[in-house]
Amino acid sequence: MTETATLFLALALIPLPPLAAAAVLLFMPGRLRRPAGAIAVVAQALALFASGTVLVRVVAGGDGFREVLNFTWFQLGAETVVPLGLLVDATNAPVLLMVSLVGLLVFIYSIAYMGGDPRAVRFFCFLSFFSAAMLGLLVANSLLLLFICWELVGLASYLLIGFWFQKPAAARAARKAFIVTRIGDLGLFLGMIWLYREAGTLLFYDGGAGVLETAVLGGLAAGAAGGMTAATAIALLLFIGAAGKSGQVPFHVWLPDAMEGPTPVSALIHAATMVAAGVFLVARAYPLFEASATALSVVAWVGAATALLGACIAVAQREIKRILAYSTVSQLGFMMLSLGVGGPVAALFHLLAHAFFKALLFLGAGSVSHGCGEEKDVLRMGGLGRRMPLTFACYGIGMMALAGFPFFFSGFWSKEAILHAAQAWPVSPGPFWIALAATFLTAFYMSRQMLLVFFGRARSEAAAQAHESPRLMTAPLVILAALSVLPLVVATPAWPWFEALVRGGEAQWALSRLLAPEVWPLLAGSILLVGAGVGLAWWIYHPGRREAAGRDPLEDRLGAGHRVLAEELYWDRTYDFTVVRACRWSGRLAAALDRWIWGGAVALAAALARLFSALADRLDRRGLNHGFDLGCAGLRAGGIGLHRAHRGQLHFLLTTLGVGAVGLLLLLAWL
Amino acid sequence: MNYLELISHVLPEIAVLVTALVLIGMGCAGGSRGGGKAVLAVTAAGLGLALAAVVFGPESGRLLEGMIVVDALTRLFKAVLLALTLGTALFLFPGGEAGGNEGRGAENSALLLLALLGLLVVVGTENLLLLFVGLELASLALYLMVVFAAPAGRPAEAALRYFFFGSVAAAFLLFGFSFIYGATGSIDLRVIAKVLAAHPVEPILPLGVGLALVGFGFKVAAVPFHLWAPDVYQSAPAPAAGFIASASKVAGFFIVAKVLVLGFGVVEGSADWGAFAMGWAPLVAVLAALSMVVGNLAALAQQSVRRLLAYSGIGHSGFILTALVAANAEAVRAVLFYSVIYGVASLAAFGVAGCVLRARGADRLEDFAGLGRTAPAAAGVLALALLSLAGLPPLVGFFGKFQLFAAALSGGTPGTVPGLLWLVALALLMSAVSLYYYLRVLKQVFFAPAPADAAPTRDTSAGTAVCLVCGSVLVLLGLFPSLVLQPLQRALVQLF
Amino acid sequence: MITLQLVLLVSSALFCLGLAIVLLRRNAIIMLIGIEVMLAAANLNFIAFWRYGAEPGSLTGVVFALFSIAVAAAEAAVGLALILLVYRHFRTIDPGRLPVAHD
Amino acid sequence: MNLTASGLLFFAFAVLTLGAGTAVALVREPVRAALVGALCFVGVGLLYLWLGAEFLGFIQWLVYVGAVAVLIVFVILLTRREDAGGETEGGRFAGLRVLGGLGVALALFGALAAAVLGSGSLYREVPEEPMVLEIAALGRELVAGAVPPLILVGVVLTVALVGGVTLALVERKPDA
Repeated sequence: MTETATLFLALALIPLPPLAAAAVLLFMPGRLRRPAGAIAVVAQALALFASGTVLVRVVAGGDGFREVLNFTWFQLGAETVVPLGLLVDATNAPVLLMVSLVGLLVFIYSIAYMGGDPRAVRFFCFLSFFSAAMLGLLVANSLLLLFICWELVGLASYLLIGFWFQKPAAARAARKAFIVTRIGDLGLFLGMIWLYREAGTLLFYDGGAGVLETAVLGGLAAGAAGGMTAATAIALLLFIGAAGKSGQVPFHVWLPDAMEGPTPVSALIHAATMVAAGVFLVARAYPLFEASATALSVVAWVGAATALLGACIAVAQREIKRILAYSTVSQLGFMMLSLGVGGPVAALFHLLAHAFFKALLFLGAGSVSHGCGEEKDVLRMGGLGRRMPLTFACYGIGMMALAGFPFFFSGFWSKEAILHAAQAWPVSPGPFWIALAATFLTAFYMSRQMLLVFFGRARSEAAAQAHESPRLMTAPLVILAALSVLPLVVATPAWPWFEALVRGGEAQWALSRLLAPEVWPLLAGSILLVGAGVGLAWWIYHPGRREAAGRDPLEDRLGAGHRVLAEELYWDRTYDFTVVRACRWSGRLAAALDRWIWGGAVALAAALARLFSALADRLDRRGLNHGFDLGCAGLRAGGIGLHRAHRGQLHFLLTTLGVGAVGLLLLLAWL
Repeated sequence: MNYLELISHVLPEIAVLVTALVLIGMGCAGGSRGGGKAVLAVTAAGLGLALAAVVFGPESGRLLEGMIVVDALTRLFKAVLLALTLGTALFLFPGGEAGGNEGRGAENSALLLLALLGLLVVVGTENLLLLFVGLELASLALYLMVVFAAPAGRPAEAALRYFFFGSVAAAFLLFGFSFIYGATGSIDLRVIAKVLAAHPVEPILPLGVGLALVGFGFKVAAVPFHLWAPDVYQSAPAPAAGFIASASKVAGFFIVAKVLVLGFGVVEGSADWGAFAMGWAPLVAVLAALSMVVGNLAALAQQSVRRLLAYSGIGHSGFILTALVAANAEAVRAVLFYSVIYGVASLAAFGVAGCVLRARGADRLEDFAGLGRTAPAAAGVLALALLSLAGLPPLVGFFGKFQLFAAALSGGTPGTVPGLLWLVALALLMSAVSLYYYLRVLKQVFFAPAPADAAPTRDTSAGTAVCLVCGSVLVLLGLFPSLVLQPLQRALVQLF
Repeated sequence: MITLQLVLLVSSALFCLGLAIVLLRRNAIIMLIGIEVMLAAANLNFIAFWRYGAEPGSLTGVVFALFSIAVAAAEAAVGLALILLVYRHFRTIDPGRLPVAHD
Repeated sequence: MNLTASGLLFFAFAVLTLGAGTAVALVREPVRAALVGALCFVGVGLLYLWLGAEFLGFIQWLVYVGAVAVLIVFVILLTRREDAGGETEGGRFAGLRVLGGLGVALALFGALAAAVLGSGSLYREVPEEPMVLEIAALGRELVAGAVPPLILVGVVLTVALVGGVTLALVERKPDA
């Protein structure tokens, strides 16, 4: 067997074991919980092994290594061939390893966390299914295959968020996540079809004919269509999909709600892997984005806005997982920002680093609430550092990595690289300053969380009686903590090994680069900012203070501003006033028209009203939180109005038919 | 002309007709009273014979100025229609009894076969006269089927509405045909195409096409000619509704695509944004847009699952017509492919709805609660069907939609904004809406607990078999779309 | 002196008259007459196009009209059967007085 | 423009047909409406005759006036017990309904007329040669070129028969 063949065998082996495990678990009786967990873990371990093999091969391959295996899905006639393909290069190999590794740890954690759930077998089935889809997404060399896996990832996420469907909030959150991300997927779908029209293929790399290769890209960037090039239009459409999956500002509303799912799900899907799929898509299709400066600017600004808004809102949240969720939103914003300003390597590295420490934080949060009786409000915790020392230590490492504590954490260096890229962006200094502000806020809200949870005195009964979690839960924490520290060595300015891997070239070890004039001021500045954030948090939340339980001292200091943040910028309220009203009124309008005006105009007007309200619904959903559900209700009410219009008498139906016929003929005459 | 040759080309139709006559005879003799099994056996045997006649019959032929056309495409679609009808019969005539109307099974099956005969004729002709008579045969049989199984009040009312709506639409169709005949001097689609290519077009031709579109719009339930559909789907007995939703609709799309593209490809016009030009394309584009919006939004408000399926079917008509606007070979392939898989998916969905209806006496959303536990096979197939309709990969509905929309965008010069982008964007938006109401059904099926006093929903063995076949078709075609696309492509190559 | 156009105008008027009957009358039987009038208008078109056509030797138009008369008769029979059925259940043939299907 | 006898005849037939049709829309009493409907069908038959399709004219009279109209009157008599007063012009929006129906019909006529008037080739006279529809030729056409529709129409009539008979049978078994 040749080396390439072995490589692709390994590549194919990555998503297959979890898929097989999911298929087996689907038909497994519900009482076999232990074997189910074992099957899932073994399958995931196989995937991890295969990923490791692939990564080793990529590293050994060196400079710009890329192997592509395309095969024909099917063929129609002589010329129409529908190909799919697998791909391995330095962009996806590290992510593959990360996904399968975090997946494995989360699977192990789940055995302890979900062991008592009567539907644990189903849970492992869904988890394996998710893992298979996510890994398939990563190895795809065809936008079509990527999209198929993309949708399956969405489906798996829906099933997992809504796993405890008895909780109405969980069911709602699941539906919201599915539908909001699918609206993003529409953009991706449309972009994909458009790309197909322009290029005639959806393969990324195909010996010079793929969509990411110069021949096609040149064509895309050339033609001007309605004020923008086809490359811009397609890249923006793809970005809508990426923004939906990665919770960027217009579409971020589903992510915090998704925390209704079981904690391992939050860690795996909504911190480490699925939400990174959008970032990965942009990184994967980066040549296409590079062909359009406009698209890159949009990516940068959306990323910057997301980074700042996510951090702002996280400051005033009380629920431990919700803080982390908004922090995820914010960090995803950092990654997008980095992609937009031309630092795809930094984005990719931040993606990897973030995956480890955010998974650690989520699992740690799960351990914390597990330890103190499913308490979730950080203001009702406190002093847990003594009672849960192992969790405390691991969580502290994760927090420092996220907050960007200097030198010994991967998060510090990845953020440093992003800031560096933003500073060098020639288009606008805006994103750079926004990123600095977000860095400060990140340090602040993470310190706040640490202080509230682990320091001071216990502020509730449950917190006072907290206990350390079982070994099976803490072991993954320790491993993840180690992983949050270790990768730092490969991506410092002193030894840019990772950049060399992705970009090609040789990494030279040179400590002196840290002191280069274009590096050290930023380094020092960001350390100062982090220090300021931590100091401010200490000043407000220092352990010695005595406050009533359940009250946030920040509330008194910020006054009205705090409420605005705590209410997630009042987006719900605004939403209620605008979209929901509009929906309700257009529904009423449709009903009134039905009642008072006779004739085919009814159906038409109602349809138009519905159309507008549906459009309004889509438009205003951007930036608006769980008013989404109200929006759905409004949509339904409008639908009822429309439906009434149809329940008319026979004569009404026949007249509508006549009106339709006349309308068609008049349209003909008008043309 | 040689009668023997003629007979050899219409053997499938003859098999269906003879079976129908045998069933009528059985009905007169009271044969169905003894047991519906005999009726079902005769029906299945007749359909099997017809299928064999399609497979082993002549491969091509064009007789009597296009009245009888046999080619790969018509054979493929005749086979599809026969298979869908067989599925309808097995699924929805459990034990041969149709909805409590004992003793009517034979006549009911006969009407089903006669409606099928009409559709077979429609599929296998390129002649407007035979097209009209075939459509009328199918329509009349369907009006009667709606009321036949249980001539109680509500189906009777629905049948009357269906009848009036259909008759007015048929009158429009005939009136349109008369103008087409007047403008071209022929009723043979091939000749019409030739005449149109050679002569300047006068206003009465688009007039005729526009009027005919009313009739076709009725057949495929496109807005604003759709108002009959929700009532009929809801009130008709399950076999009739299933047949109307699957086989009848497949034939409808087949004939719309064939007539418009084959006969009137020359006068297509343009529906590109900002560049509308006279022809049938802008008309179809408007029908498509209205159907998508109205169908999908109205489906949101439904409580009855069959009504919901009716509106979702209206929405799907919009999706399918979207691709038709592009009017090239790719578009026809996408339209035909999607109509087939739509037929399979809606047969499955209606089949399960029929099972629930029989067991629980109603088909509101609440009645589907807990189906996932009481009848897992039916629930699984319902999930596959609905998710396929929603276009979720890797089910075949996803690939079907990809093809539809890719075909719609395929026109125009590369590098410019595709002319039909507006329509496709609308379609995508509406397909996101559709996911919402499909999930509502599935939520009931899998996540709501079954009411304690509910009668258990049982699958009949034939029903389970059809379920499994439909489900595996949806999955298999999703993984290997070429199973249908390949023969379709080969058949279309002959046509274009 | 009677041009084809004039005949077509008459048939168009007849068609619209049929539609008006269907839309205006609330007696299902009279509505049925309206439908028959619409179909008759179409037949008139076929015959007119045949008569004024370029090649009167071809009988296409007449044959079409002949068949559509037969089909229309069958349609009328089915329609009347349905109307009788509805009458038996609801004691009315006014479609406006039928209970509309609710869900 | 000089009116010939033939032209006058056409106008007379057209006026008869359209007048009778209008009467159907206006006459309230169902039986009378049905009778003027029959008159309308007679007028259509006359127009067929005028166009030279005598055979079709006779068929029209046979089928419509002889069979369908009689059937219709019969059904009206069957169903008139409680509907004796004709249709009720009930409903709150009867006026609007009439207006809408008229509007649709008129608009449709406008569209049709515009298209017909806009088609230049329709300004043509009847071809000069006397036109006789040879029944023998029609018969040959039916057994040669039009066999499939002929048989299919037979099936259509069978469906109507089966439907009528079976629905009539229901009466013997009143539903519980």
